Amino acid sequence: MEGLMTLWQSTALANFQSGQVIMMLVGGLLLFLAIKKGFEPLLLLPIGFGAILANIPLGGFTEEGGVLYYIYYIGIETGVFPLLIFMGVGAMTDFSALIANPKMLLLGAAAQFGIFATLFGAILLNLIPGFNFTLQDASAIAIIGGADGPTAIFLASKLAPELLGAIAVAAYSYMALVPIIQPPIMKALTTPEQRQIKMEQLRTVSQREKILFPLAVLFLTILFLPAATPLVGMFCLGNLMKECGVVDRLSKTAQNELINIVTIFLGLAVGSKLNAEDFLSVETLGILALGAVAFGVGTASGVIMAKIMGKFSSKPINPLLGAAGVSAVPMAARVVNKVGLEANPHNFLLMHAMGPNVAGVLGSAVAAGILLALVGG
Amino acid sequence: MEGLMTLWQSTALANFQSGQVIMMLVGGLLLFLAIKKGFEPLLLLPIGFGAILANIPLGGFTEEGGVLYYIYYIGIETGVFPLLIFMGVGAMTDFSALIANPKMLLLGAAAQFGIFATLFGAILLNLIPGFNFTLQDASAIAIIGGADGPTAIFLASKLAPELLGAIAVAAYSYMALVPIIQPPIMKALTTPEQRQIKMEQLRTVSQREKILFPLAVLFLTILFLPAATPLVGMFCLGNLMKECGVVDRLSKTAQNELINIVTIFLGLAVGSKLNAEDFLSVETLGILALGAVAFGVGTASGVIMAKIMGKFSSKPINPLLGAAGVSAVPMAARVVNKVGLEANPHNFLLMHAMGPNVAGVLGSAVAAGILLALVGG
Amino acid sequence: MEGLMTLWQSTALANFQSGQVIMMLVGGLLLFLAIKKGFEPLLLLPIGFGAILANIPLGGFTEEGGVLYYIYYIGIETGVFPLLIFMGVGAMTDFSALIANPKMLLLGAAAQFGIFATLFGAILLNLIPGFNFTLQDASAIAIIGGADGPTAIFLASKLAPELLGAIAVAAYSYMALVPIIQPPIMKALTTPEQRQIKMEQLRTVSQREKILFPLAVLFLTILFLPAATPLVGMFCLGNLMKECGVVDRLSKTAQNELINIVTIFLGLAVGSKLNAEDFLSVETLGILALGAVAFGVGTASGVIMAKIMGKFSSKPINPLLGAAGVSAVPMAARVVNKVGLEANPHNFLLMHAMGPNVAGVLGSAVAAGILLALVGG
Amino acid sequence: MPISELLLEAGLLMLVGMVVVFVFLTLLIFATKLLSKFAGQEELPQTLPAHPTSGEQAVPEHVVAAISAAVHQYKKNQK
Amino acid sequence: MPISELLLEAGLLMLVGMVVVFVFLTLLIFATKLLSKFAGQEELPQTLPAHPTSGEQAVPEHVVAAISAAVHQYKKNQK
Amino acid sequence: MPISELLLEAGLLMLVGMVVVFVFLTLLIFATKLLSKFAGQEELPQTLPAHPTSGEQAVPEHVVAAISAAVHQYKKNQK
Ligand code: NA
Ligand code: NA
Ligand code: NA
Repeated sequence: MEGLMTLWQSTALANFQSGQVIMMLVGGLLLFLAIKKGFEPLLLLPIGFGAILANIPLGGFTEEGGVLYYIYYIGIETGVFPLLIFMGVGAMTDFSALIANPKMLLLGAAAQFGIFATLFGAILLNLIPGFNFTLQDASAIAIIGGADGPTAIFLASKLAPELLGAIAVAAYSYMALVPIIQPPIMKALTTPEQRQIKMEQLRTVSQREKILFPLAVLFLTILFLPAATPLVGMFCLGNLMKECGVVDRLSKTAQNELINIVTIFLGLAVGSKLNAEDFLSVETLGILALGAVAFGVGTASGVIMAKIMGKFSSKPINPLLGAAGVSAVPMAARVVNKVGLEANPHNFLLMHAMGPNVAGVLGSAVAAGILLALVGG
Repeated sequence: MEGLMTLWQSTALANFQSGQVIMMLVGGLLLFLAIKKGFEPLLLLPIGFGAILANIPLGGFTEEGGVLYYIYYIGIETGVFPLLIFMGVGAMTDFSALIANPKMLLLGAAAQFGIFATLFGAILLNLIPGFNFTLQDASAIAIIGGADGPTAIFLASKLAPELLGAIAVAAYSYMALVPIIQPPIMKALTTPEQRQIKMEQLRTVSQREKILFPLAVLFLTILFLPAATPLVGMFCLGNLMKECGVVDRLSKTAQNELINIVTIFLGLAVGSKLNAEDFLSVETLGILALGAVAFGVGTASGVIMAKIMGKFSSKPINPLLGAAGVSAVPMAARVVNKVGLEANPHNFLLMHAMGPNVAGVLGSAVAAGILLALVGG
Repeated sequence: MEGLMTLWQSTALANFQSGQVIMMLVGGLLLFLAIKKGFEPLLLLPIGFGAILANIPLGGFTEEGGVLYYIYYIGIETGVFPLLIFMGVGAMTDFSALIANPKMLLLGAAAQFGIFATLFGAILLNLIPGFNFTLQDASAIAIIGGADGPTAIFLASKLAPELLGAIAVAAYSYMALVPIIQPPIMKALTTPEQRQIKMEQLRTVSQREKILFPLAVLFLTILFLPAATPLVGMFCLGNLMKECGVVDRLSKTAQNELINIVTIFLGLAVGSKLNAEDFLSVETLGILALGAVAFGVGTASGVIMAKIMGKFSSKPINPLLGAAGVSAVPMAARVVNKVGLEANPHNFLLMHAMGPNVAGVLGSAVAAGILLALVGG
Repeated sequence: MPISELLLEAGLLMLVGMVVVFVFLTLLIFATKLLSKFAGQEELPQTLPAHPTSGEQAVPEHVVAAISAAVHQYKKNQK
Repeated sequence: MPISELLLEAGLLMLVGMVVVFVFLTLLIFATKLLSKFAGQEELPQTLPAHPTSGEQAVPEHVVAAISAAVHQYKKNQK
Repeated sequence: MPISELLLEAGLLMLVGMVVVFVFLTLLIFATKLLSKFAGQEELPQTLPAHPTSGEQAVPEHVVAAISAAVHQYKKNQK
């Protein structure tokens, strides 16, 4: 019966550590949120599943030779997967609304205060015993406020790989929670009259403008913020492929099969970083708390900026639009639309909110570049 | 005319070894079987082509720097390709019939006797001079009886890489031969009356059951057989993606483009292992013989198990269903249906045979896990 | 304000080198040609974009850890990407016209004189001070005359990696310029009467012929030119998958998603080799000049061969067909058709030109094999 | 290893293997039955209508456009 | 690093970061306006008709064939 | 290598290269003709009808469904 003994020794039952059990439950929770609650299922399902696989005793998924090890090593450590996702997102993004009303970029800028305030907050947390965030850690955590998954994963993989799992989970979870987090803040900072403000209709934008816009973004990034060029560059490549109209087959592949394949792998690889050692610590609680702060502050600063702009602008600006500046495309824009409709059932803000929404994507990529340049060295 | 001399020296004609010629003929035979006879063409065509390429004198395909070398090294040695195929197969598998009638799992279990009997048989072959199979070799050969290509390739790559080519070829060839191998055995073990037994109609299965089933499979595998989790885990991930309904774009990519891409590469990489040194040996003949035994024994033990179950069951069980337990989805289920129709032209067994059929997939993945755990160390 | 200083130091403005600026302009020019002029946009757009990214000061795209570094290292240095493209091209190629009229292979052979004459020309250029091409360099440059992108990239990556960028750019640019380069040469070498010659209608070709043709090509290549088997082998694999009719899902993936994904990466990786050091040299001017010569000589020798064949043939041969022998599928065949229609508005040569056109693909793969065998060692 | 020992090992493997396969899949039978007890049937009316329309991209507009063009072309070709 | 210094650094990062984000995106506003001035509107009539037909594979023949078959099948199913 | 020698080499390469290209493709002409002799024509009637329906997924049901929906939508839009 030596064989049976060997077999028993090779079962998980004989080898489970409590941390692994808890992490599997976390993975299960993510699956539940993804499937039952519809929380960013495209990412949270593979992440949750990856977390379960990674914590199987003797499973060996994350050791050299394990499939998750290879996927992480090839795709995340090199930064390739988040960049490919970003290229695909670029190929899905329509900048028309922003080109028609470029001032909306200021809302995308203001909402990034969520990032930098959170950075400060993370360092402040060090006052509480048990927290010991470096500037790198704090920066990686703060980027949750960018409300942009691949940006967060890219930055975390460069600045704080051991926090990557918690940061990615927080980022995607809060993005899914945008319809719950944002409305109270939006309503608290605006009056019903302000929420009813109607915007002027957006002009149509020429194809040439749409082609040149990503190149202009890239050009400015190259000049002033080379550290942001991996993210912004791949994003602009995707957008250029979409808009130029001559490489449709590449653009469609980037938006579909390629991003799907990479999403499966990216999710699994992120999940593989959800190990008890790194995740089951008070720091994770801190990250979750800071993530909520980041989204809240970002939303608030966007709305306040919109109110300020409204004062100085000749054309009316609905302050709700500011909330879309956090990005979380297209969820935040939809939330703006919904809250707007509650105030005035005939006031459709969706198209107007797409401007600050995509501006927020650029804004957080820029912020990521700044953090890489200043604390990444 | 030095150039012409160099060129002549660089032709295959001046460098052919007889083994290479024979292996090319083997490759050509596989192409013939795939294209003209329809033997599992999706795999045997790239395998056959890979075999031809791998045996080109001075072609350098399988040496460092050669394209087949890289594909094998990246995809098979790491185990990634078979696992991705398994994920895609999971995303194509419908467990409804099995969930509606879970007792069919016993048929999937019984058919695995084909594996373990073959293991014993492989060791027995050592009595014949010229055969010298280790337990690892025997296990890798035996898995042919699992009638599941990616499982066989995965296990062979871990336990007996030098036999990988022969094992994969045998596995896919016999899977294609299921309509020829199984019927005589099925008829020999059953009476016409038994073959006419009608099954009760299967109940419909709820989406929630279909979502929870792969998780339950994974859960049990984690608890009792972690060594099987790479295979079972990726399979369940694919199935969960399919059934959960919230990540359709990932599921479709896993079932189509991703599995297609990996299939091309997997086939070429397997073909690259068809070199004269490893393949042209008496051991290959032994593997082919053992593979036939494995399919036959698996089919027979499935049918016998179904007869035993029929005796103890309150509901009627057609013993033909047992033959579907070897997996070879959906070929074996179709064979069951066909043989059943011969006995009674109004008795459609296809849906009922899908239960043991997918049970066989789980059964052979479990068997592979057992072998990895017991002889893989 | 140390932070601002760090940030300034990390801007491109503080670090630009003139070479990088020029290379970015080159990249911009390629984008312009791709988007506005429709020059082979599928390749030139990613190449141009890659060139811009690769030349960002402090961008780090081409250093270890940069995304373009990985893509180049994995896809081009191994030769895998051009071979996968070639497989996809094979899966898109229809040899019917060539099988129906195999003599057209002679036109595909004659047009390869463009390659070998250019090789001689490149060595001749060494007489001019500043040029210092080795036989390897000259061979890699000469292959531009093959009018076949992946072949050129594959050969250049093996023989002269530092010239890869310039060679790929020249190859694709001249392929796009085929409608401008070829007609004057074609008209100069033919009389209006010759251009009006009508061809006999092509017979239909059986599926079995189409299946066996790629195998015959592979067989001859194996026998006589193993050095060409990577290119020819992958091409024939693609074509076999297309024609055999039993692996349609693999063939479609090879023609679409796989080739699209690889094209994006291949383009970026080629672009990453467009650095000032290698590109901004008198040699690049030489390469551009030699590329034009290659296309011109190839076209001329094809046309002349067609005239010679016409003299000895019982059936009439329109000499314009010779121009299609350079490959550049299907552009060159269309040019033949167009020039033919100018002479006789009722004479459609397109189908007839497809024969020499695909023959040219084989011809240049064969020529690449010869060069690899003779100067590659 | 002498062949007799190998045979013994193989026999043991056969025994242990089949036992474990059966035990494991029997456990799975019970798990599945348990599952069906708690998760079966009840939510059918709720999911059935949800499913066909759930698709993230039921029929995107550009597909409609492409198809309408194609249908148009097809009708033209038919004439 | 003592926490006070970290806090100072973080505060500076916040300041510098927000300034740079605003400066950068403000520059982008001007760039976009410039862009619209030179590239906006004019070529609309020219591109609009070009777009739907520009596709490398507007509606390839085999798609038309597949769709015509599908439409046929659909009509049959409707009956 | 002195340039004269390089030129000689290049000339030889040109000669050998063109000879081999022509020999190779001429062999292929014969091979193709041989092929057509043995494999040509005969099985046409057998394959022609097989081909259009051979596809593993001629027109899958969900495509029909999607297209029927799209056609419906298209017709509605037309009104
Ligand atoms: Na953002
Ligand atoms: Na099986
Ligand atoms: Na060519």
